[in-house]
Amino acid sequence: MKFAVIQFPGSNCDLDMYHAVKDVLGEEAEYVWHDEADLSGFDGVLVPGGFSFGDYLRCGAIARFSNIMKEVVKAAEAGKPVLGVCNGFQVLTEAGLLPGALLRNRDLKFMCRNVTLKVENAGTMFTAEYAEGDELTIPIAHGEGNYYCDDETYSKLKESGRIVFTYSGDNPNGSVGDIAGILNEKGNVLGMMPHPERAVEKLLGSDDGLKMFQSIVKEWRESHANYA
Amino acid sequence: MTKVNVFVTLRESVLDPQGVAVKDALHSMGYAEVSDVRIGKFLELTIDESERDLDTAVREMCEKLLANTVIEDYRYEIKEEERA
Amino acid sequence: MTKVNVFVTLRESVLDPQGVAVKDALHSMGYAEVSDVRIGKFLELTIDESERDLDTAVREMCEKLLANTVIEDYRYEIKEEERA
Amino acid sequence: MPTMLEPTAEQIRDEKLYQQMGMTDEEFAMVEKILGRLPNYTEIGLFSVMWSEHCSYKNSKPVLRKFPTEGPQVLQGPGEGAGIVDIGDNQAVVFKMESHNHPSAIEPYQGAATGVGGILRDVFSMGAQPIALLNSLRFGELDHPRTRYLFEEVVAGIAGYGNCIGIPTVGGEVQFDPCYAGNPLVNAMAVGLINHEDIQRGIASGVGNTVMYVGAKTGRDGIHGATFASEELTEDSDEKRPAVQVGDPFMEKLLMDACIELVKSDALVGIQDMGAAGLTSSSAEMASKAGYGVEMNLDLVPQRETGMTAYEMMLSESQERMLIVVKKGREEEINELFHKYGLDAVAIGRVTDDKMLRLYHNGEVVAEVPADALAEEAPVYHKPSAEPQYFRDFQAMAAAEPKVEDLGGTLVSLLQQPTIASKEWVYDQYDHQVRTSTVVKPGSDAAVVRVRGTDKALAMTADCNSRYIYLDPETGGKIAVAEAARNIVCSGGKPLAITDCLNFGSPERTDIFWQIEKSADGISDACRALDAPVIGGNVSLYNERSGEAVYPTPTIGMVGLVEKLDHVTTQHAKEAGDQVYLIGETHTEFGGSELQKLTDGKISGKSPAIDLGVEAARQEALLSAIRDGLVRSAHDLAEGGFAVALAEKLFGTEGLGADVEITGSPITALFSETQSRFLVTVKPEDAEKFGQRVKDAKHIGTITDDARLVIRSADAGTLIEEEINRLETAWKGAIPCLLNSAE
Ligand SMILES: Nc1ncnc2c1ncn2[C@@H]1O[C@H](COP(=O)(O)OP(=O)(O)O)[C@@H](O)[C@H]1O
Ligand SMILES: [Mg+2]
Repeated sequence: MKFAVIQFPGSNCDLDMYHAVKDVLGEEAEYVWHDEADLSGFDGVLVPGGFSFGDYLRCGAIARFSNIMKEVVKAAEAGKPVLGVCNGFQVLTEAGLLPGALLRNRDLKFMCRNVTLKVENAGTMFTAEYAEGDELTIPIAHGEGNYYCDDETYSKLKESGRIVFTYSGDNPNGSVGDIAGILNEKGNVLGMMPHPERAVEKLLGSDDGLKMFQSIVKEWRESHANYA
Repeated sequence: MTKVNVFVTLRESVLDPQGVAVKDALHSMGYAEVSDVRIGKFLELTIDESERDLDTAVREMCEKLLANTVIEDYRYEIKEEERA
Repeated sequence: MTKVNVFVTLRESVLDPQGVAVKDALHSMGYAEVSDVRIGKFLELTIDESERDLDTAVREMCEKLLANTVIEDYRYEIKEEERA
Repeated sequence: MPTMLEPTAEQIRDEKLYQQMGMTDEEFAMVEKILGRLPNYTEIGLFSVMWSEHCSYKNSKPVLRKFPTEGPQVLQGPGEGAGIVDIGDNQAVVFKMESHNHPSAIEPYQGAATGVGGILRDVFSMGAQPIALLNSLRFGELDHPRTRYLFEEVVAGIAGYGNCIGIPTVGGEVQFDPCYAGNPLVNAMAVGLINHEDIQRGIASGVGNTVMYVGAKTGRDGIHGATFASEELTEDSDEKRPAVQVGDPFMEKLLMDACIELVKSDALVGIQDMGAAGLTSSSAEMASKAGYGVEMNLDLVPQRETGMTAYEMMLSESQERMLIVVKKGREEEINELFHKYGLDAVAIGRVTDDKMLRLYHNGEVVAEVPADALAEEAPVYHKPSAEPQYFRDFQAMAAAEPKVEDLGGTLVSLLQQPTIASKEWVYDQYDHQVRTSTVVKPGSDAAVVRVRGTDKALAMTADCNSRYIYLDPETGGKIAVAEAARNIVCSGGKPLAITDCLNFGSPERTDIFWQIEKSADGISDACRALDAPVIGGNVSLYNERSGEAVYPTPTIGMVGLVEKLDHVTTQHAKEAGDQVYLIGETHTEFGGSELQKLTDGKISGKSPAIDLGVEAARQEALLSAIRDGLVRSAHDLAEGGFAVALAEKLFGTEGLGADVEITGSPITALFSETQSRFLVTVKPEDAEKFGQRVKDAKHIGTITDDARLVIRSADAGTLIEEEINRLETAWKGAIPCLLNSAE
């Protein structure tokens, strides 16, 4: 399976995403610079963390106007898996691919630490390898990860199983309903604040994020087996 | 050349933790009379003459980029034209 | 109850990386006529009546907390009194 | 447009205007002699910044010559942007530390942020990919609101810059003491990796080659910053200060990525960042080092503000700028490279063969000065030094034990001292994991960052106990290096080299110059004993506020090589049943200790002693045991002594405790700060082998699973029995609690 790792000026978890996919998972990955205009050769799109365009004005606000975002939207419409992590999540909400917005953390500080995530929905293409209720140790590193949406959106997300991950125990940033990651309606775009790509090697503290990438690859293999 | 001031504020329904923090700080400094603080952005745009209608252009910029209308409201003032 | 609007802006010679980034973004979106953007803060204070002189109090708050006068300037407007 | 009327050459001389720029009458006379005429306003500006202490080291050079700077591992010693050390496999590690004290005292967020930006440029201008950041911070006591503000903003500024640019901040230290209240210290360190063939130097050679400017536009910010950094802070410093520089980490990220790509190009001749004294130092130094000259047309310099004079452009310290020299005719391809990153590379001048720095502005020559005179020929001063009375008084004091009644309560109080307390509040705000190579995160002795694609890693730390140095600069200097090395060794690394940041008061004072000299002697001895030469550093003098100098604080930044990832060791106990060893004996040494400060409210007496031979032997033995897999955890004993170190070993282990027995006077055994000691845990089956390997190790007890700390004495019964939970809560909560307490 071949992943595109999108690079905006100011992205800084692109390297981590790339190595997670390439070195640890053993799949193909390529960087795609923000002003390029073609993602047709890729099977999945990874929008990494960082500070795209310095996160000036609002996180993700400027990045969403990059050339490549039209292609990301197309990939999403075509049903390809699109994963936005941290700044990537912020970009996807700004672009309207996911509902809601990310506000400053409740305590107004950047925080970098491990959190415990609960898998709320193990029936998605991103979580099939987990079991519902699994608790994962995954790092967060953000200053604006406080997920906000209005009540109506929240009910919709909840009822349709689109809240994929919640913070278990302490909610670090004040997000609505302890939300850590959500899915689009179609089920192929996931945005999350915690960094699964930082949790793929025991050496660095946890490999609980590995199954997420494995889920994506497995689903893709299965759905493409017929054509092979 | 025209100066345009844009004000972007968090929507009423959205909690403003920064505003709360500033209010608390003011209280602890003795300004108990401050009952609310909301913090927003203030953008000063300098816009050269163009064929575009200024009002429409500024509204578009706000809707598309300067404000995120999921969480923010905006308003703007077009100031007197200035000569450089 | 009085509403006070405070505007905090970066001083003249101080670099405004945010403003530059927003200007560049507006350009790449096609708004070439935007020749400058400066980004500051906009604070809405709601202040209850007190013995203190409002003007003096607000000035103090700005000097001590709301603006960082090493790099920022501020100004404020005291709006009409409102009845809750 | 208002053009500032500049004083004439005669006015400068007659009204002694050069004095306002920090130049003496003698220095002005030297300039006049060098030029054979009176300097104009721009020219005297160039000399004044280049001859400031910050740029020329005119007061500190004689001291810096003491440092050992060579070794087979050293590829680049002091003199370039950063030092370079070989780590094998054609790779090298590049690192340097720098101060940003005065800017941080004025505007803590931006001062600290631009400090990080500056040190990163030093590293990537060598062609290296930065892989980690560290910092060393000093503040007054947290009971003062201004100190809390400075502390919070400095940490936020470091976080804001490092997080955005995406280089992990993996370690550092924070110490609190009243002497830093008016003049906090903010030292930032950057570590990078490079392949040997990519190593770049800041040179402008090859007549006709093109000088190009890249990065942010020049504004009026930071004019005379280097001079400002070379003066004491006074009550009216706020008035005199130049426009504060604001960091733009986004711009720097683009600049960094572009420069790392640039160093692969054979069109590049030389590269240097525009740090202190901006365009002046980068151009003059590059020309002087290469033995060439440079001429630049200032009309071509990208400018952020209108109407800037030559003087202003040359002295501006706007951030995120680089000066590069490229082969003639290759400008277009260089520009294309930068363009991809949204940056412009602008040709502003060329290399000449006349060794002059020549500047054009508005069609006229506005300055013409020998480059060597600016970069190399600043006067060097041998300041008088004298041993101060305070030192003699302290040396005459007999060693004494502070009086303590409640041993357990004292341990809790020590753990709550902000210098000892958990720094989680700090490093939680730093992205310490980005680039996914941080093997040991902040919270253990040294941070460990792996070298991707190899089985190696780098251990890194910043250390300096300035209280010992104040009491006894020579001994304290030795201890600072030894402590850094202990932290590296405990993490499984072998010390490679150090960088330093010499933060002192005014060198015009004989007692302070004595502190500088003596601590340099101590540092040099320790570097020799531990085979860790000095490969670079920075001097920050005049750290005084209204006549009060800070403690002498020569911060040591050290990097060590971990040969195999298997060797990586942390300070934390691993498993119940493991055996606890104490390496090194304990004496009654409380001068400058945390317990002394706690009980007396101030420090006095002799600092702890250190024998560098013993130190080196113990470090070697411990490292060899670690490499043989005999050690499960290792921690050096530092502030607070034995009891604090043992408690720290158990924090974060979720349920482990310890039951140990110690000998000698309880207060000394528990809290003395005797040097060269380590606490180690070992699997029971390895105990015998370990005991043979590390001769100075003494078995003292066992790791338990009951989350209790029990310390007994052979002759005085149970000394301390505490729930780890209670200790950990006190230790973790101390700094947040001090910050939240209302005034
Ligand atoms: N300013 C800081 N930035 C990042 N990490 C820090 C900072 N201060 C302390 N730390 C981390 O906290 C831990 C404890 O620091 P310290 O007490 O100074 O350790 P030691 O005594 O072993 O040198 C270390 O891992 C250190 O890197
Ligand atoms: Mg240590």
